[in-house]
Amino acid sequence: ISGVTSKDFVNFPSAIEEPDIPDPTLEENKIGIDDNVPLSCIGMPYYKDLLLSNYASDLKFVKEFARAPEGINADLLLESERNGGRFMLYDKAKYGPGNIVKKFDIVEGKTAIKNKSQIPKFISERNGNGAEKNGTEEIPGIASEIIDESIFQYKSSNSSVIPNCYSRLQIQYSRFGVRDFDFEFYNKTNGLYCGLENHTDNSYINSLLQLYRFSPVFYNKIVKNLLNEWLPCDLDTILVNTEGSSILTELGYLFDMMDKAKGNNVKIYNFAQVVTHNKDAIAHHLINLDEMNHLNSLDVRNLIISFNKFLLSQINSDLHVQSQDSIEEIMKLTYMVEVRGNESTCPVYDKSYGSILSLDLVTPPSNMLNKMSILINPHLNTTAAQQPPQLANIRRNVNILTYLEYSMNQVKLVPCQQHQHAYPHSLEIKTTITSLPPVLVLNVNLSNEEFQLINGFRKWIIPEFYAVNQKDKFSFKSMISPFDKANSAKYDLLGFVCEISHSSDFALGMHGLVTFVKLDQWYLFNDFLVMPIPEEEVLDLSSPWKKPVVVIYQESSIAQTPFEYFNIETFGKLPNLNDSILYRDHFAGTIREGYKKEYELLTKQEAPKADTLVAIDAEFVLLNPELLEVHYDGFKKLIKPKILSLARVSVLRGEEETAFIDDYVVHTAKIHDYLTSFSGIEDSDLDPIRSAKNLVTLQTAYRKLWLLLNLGVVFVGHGLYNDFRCINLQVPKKQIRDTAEFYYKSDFKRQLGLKFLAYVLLKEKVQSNNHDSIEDAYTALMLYKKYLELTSQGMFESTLNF
Amino acid sequence: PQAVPPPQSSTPNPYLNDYFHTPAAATYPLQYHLYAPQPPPRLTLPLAPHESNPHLLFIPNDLRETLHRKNEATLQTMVHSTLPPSINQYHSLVPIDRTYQESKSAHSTVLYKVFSSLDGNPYVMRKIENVEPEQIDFSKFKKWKSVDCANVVRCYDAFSSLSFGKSCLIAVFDYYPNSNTLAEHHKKLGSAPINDEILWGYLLQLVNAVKCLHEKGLSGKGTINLNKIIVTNKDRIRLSSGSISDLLGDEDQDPLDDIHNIGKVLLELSTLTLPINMRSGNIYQTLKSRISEELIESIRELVDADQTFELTAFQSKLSSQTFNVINKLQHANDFMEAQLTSELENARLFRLMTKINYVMSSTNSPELKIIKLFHDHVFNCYDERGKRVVDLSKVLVNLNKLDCGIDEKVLLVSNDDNECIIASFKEIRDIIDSQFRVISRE
Amino acid sequence: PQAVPPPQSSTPNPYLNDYFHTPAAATYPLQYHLYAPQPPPRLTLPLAPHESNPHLLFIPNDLRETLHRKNEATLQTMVHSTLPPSINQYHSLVPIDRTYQESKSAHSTVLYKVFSSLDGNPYVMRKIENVEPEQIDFSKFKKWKSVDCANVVRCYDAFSSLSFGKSCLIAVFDYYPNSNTLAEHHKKLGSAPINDEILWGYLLQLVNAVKCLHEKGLSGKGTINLNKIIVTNKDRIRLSSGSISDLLGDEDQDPLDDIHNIGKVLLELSTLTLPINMRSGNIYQTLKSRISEELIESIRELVDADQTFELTAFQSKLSSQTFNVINKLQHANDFMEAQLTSELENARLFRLMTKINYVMSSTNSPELKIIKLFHDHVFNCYDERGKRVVDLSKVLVNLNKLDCGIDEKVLLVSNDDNECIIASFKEIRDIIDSQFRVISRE
Repeated sequence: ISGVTSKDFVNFPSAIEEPDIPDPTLEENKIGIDDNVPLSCIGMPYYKDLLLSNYASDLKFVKEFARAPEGINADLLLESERNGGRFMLYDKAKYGPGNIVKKFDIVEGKTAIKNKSQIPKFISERNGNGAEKNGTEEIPGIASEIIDESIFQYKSSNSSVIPNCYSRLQIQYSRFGVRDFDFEFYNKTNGLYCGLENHTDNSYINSLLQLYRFSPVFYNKIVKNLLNEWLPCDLDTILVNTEGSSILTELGYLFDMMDKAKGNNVKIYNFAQVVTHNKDAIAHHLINLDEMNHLNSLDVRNLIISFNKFLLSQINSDLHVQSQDSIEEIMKLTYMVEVRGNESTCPVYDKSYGSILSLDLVTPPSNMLNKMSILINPHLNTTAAQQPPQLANIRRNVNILTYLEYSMNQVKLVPCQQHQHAYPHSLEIKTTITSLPPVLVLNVNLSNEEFQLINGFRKWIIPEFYAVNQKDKFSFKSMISPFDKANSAKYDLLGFVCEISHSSDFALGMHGLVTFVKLDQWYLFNDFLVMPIPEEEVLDLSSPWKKPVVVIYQESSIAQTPFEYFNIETFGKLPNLNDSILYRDHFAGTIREGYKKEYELLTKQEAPKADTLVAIDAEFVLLNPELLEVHYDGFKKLIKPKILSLARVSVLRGEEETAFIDDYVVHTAKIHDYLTSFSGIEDSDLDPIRSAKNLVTLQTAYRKLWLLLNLGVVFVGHGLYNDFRCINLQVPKKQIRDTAEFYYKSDFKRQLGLKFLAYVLLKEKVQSNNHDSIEDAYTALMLYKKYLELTSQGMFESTLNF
Repeated sequence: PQAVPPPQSSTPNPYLNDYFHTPAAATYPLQYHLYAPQPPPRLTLPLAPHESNPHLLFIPNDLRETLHRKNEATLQTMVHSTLPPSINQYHSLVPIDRTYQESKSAHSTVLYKVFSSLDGNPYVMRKIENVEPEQIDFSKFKKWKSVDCANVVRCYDAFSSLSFGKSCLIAVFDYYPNSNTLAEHHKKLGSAPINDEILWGYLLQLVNAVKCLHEKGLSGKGTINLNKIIVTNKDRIRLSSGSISDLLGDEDQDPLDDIHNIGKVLLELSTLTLPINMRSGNIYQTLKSRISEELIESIRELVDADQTFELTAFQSKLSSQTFNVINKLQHANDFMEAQLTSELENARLFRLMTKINYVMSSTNSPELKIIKLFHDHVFNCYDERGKRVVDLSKVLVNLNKLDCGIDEKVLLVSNDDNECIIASFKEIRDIIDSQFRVISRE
Repeated sequence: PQAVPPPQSSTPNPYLNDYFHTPAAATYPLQYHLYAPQPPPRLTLPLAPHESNPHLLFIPNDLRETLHRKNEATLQTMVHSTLPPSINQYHSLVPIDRTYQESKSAHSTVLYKVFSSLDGNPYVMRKIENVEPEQIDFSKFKKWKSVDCANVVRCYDAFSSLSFGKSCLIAVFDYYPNSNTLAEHHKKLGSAPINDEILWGYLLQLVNAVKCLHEKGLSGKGTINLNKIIVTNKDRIRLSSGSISDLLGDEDQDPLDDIHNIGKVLLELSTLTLPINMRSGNIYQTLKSRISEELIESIRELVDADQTFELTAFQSKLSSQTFNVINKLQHANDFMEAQLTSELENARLFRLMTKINYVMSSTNSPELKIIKLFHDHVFNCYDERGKRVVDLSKVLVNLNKLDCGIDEKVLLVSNDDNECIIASFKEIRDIIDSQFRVISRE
């Protein structure tokens, strides 16, 4: 018989006689918890009700494994390790209440940063008429979203939760390309101030740029330099500086574009490229091509501060070289260093002077913090006679001025090793800032722990202060008496770059940079999200995830200086304007023998002015292909768009229809694809040595367009949005006539090709092969003129429908 | 370690002996639907793929209920029985209701469920009345006993007995609780569906049975008909009472008859798919509207089999269907294994929770604190709006991780948010284990 | 001592209820949902891992341990991971150790266990490095996705990703915990036995796999080799990574190659039964000492298959072995189901304990007191000798009575013996139930 053999068995049970009284606790009746018996060895009594073990059938919950694991905050883990894994105090303010189950979001993508509130809208998905959206309305289609969960939320219910407005944003690319992305949705300035796109190389710079852009004296100095011409183009320069440009120049162009863009989004592409190729920037490790994905909190702050110093120093040297100017007069702090032995017999004494363009803040020692606090508010603790004042309470009154004062008067002791001496002693090194500039740039170069101190202060950044000059030494006060007024200067806070940490300080790739700027009111700039924000939120630094990094104060007297924006009416007549490049050749490298010149330079009689019509077309080569992720069901996700580079630009006179610009742009970097069948550009065309075309530096080509733009010229072309975007030029709508827009059938939702239009409307058989930008510009010009002709005859609509 | 805890573990069920089974058991049938009622699908809230509800986490109700009823059937006893208390080592006779019994032979058969005192397992005892010992032919019985076929009910024992008064033949088979015959399953109950897939399954199972028998030189004789083939599990049939015919010394039969009978069984079942008025005439033709031609052809071949028929050749033709069945069986196996895994885990987790509850009800000690915090972590959570969270999936997974003692760390925060500790599941489990040991040795 | 057979006694045990000697105890016998002896097949005691028993084909030697370990493998997490936290909807990547990886192709493959945030299920993610989006051919993937064969690991998703830095191809399959390749199973581990029956089982499973693939116009390509076929359950194999070859745009292959490869796999495995020094020369001859001639012939036919080879004809020849496998699969299913019959109460008990624990962790309130007293009664009581009572049967008795909410009363005494209250299980149950409702609907 096959069966389980049993160790013990009885024959069969006899009828049970009257049993002895069994002891309920007798061992043989007991079952151990882990004994190998089925749990159904004990039966159920008869039941006529629903069992208690039932749960409501409508009870539902998320499958636990569908949730991404939350992980434990790295700071807590570290603390636990230091503590030997024992019980520790829990900081509810920092980590949030315990035992909370977070709302479930389906995990998407590689970043674990919450992006539930970031719902990028596509213009193509807007309901029908592109209706107006007010600031915080519900997002259509997401009915359950309530107002304070929008992307513009700046205050959350819980101090440990970062408000949505600081989220790291992502541009999403629909099948219509980046133009379809609804940047407008994210700009709440009513078209006043522009946002900057991220997901480009070095986009971390955005934050600092927005800060400087709003300092009028800084802005004016930078853009003023654009009036000069600085177009290095000799071969040696080109090999290290392909663009033939400079940090100063590119910053100038960028500032100008940021003004012209009004509320539209701007790319920092050209500026970022020049940074990437700058050997000093490379040496200082300022190039970041992966959205700071591998940086922790301290790394991020160090990066932006290093860049700040690089930027100021580079701009200064560029100003010297290009226009014999400098930023020192607006930004320089002078200092004095005194070295003396602190022992009477030590003969060491030295005094030297120097200057810096930005000041690093240091944390004062704690006794000074206490002392300062009492001085700031001497009446704080007098009432509490019973209790001695708490150190914490005292400290809460400390603000940035204490740090500033200490940082400007530092004393360091180092061991003296200068000479043979009987007794070891120290050298006292005293560094004192002796003058303050109108634009005071402060680098908050503190460690993570030092920032924790700042979290405890009630109000660390203050909106204004007075710097009182006391005999080569400065003291800072929030208020002054009339007595001090004579030798004091009032400073107003312009704004600051702030680091936002979305996870523990040690986590990589979880930290972003935003900017707060005080204009007519305070604004937050988070890449392409720009919105007003109340001052009390700006200045609230009590949360550990918010760390100011670069702070700028300006002297009140110059803070209201008007911005010297370029405008069409006055540009052409500006006294220092050098627009000679429009009227001459300026080739990169050597003069090319026997090149075919397909254009004729402008003459002075032809000086472009407002409303002068020109036709333009550009060709591009592919520097970097787009980075895609593809899915088996056909879905494609664009991770990084392709990077095109201007290779050739042709501009035609509107009246005479002849070319006056036909520039090929020199390239020394590796080109991924010349796109010859589209661009007509051959391999050697852009090579500084081998090219047989009229090769110029990128800045040369750009400057010509920039001049035309500022002179008020009207550009005619086909599909100009993409062209100007790649060139990095912000052209106001009224200066564009785009034949692709005119000849647009909305029910096809598709733009019609140039060649097709030419064939149909102009009855021209265009050459079927390579593009030629002169020809294309010409064709666009013809189409435009045809358009004017048809509209004047009232026949445009009918022709289009045919 | 035991793979399967044998039913008669060394630890007896202490309460079985202490209760008596009143007629109450018979007069108050259990209302199974109260156990874990589930609303019908059309009234059930739809779930997103990432969501679950209490029913989905555990063994499906219908499977559980079926098995419950089988257990109940197995445990059924008769009180105040007039039957002999035992026959040889078989005791606790309970008649199995088989209303379909056709008494074709001269002998009437009665079926009982019995238990063996040798191994404590249930068996079916077939009693064929009015058989004298000398009439019994045991010559083929050992062969019958050795048939190990999933589609033939196995036999174990055969003897004559006087326990009922007059001499009768007793044969002992495996007991399949709550099984019924094909006739009952498809005809009388009326609801079990018949389609191509099921018929192919039956065909293959019957062929398998007959193959096994013929290999041993045995034949199915009268057992291949709708009243003798039993349905023991879902879509699973077996030949019952196979050895009886030989024991009773019935004439040998042409093995071909087995083949014909298979065909007839299938034909009869196929015919049930037709409305009553159409069940005559050229059946094969009419059936084309209900089942596949391939199946009809196979049935025909079986019914009309002659001397040229070769079982192996016939089997070969079914190869495509055969592999379908192999596929299905493997899938079914995987399904059962998954259910079993889940329920075995539930047992472990129940024991773990029992230990935790023992430990937590102890007087306070420092180790207790961490266990209480873990308990809060699992059972005392809130959502972001302050509402208490009831999440069975979270409980299951966390206790599972605790039971396995994985290295993953978990942050435990006290209720007042003042203190916290980071510990791995392994550490917490070790603490529970050691605390429990302390308690059990107290 | 008997586990199961209930006695015929009709005398109630007056001492059952600890505190009340009323006949009440007698009216609530705990006789429902008891486990019963398992239905057949009943097996001999489990074997050591390296032993093999033909009766146990497809049935693991140590079922509960195996299932528990599989569960544990699924729960594994990585503590300090440098891997991306998620890739599309798949998160919690844990590398699966597959030391056998042969990088024949230019691309190296890495395997991860992941969970899907869409449906909460575990999957295997195969990452093939250095594959650009344009190099991927998705044209056959939907077909691969639709393959529903018990011997082919199912695929669900395929896409390119940049999450690891450089572009790679990712394909998502079903996850079989603790599976290993045939190579690892039989060669490197060295312990898994090889014999006729196992080889026939493999052969049939591979033929089943190839049949399913060819029916869809797909072919196995490089997956039919010892390093790609995985053993997922006892004696159960599946083709893994089937769709990869097509995704990478590898050349189409003659379906006949699949046949050859099956033969080669079996030949290689058979050769392992020979001592190393005998593994060359006329293998087919030498193998006759180890495996049956029929098997050798079949292997040979596969290896030497030419254009005249017809899979269906070949399948037909295997019919005898096929039915053997069908037999064994049915046995295995019965066995699994039988195991399940003694685990039916686990889910209920787990749910009950969970509910009680949810209620217990609430903040204190007057109703709670009685629940705490009941909890103490079950988990925190002492015998007359002052020894803590730790007894699963007591727990189960009380929980079962509580679950049913019977009228039987129980005396609850507070720990300091100052207060006591008499309540029925029904009353206690109602309090717990309403308290839980408050919690879940807060």
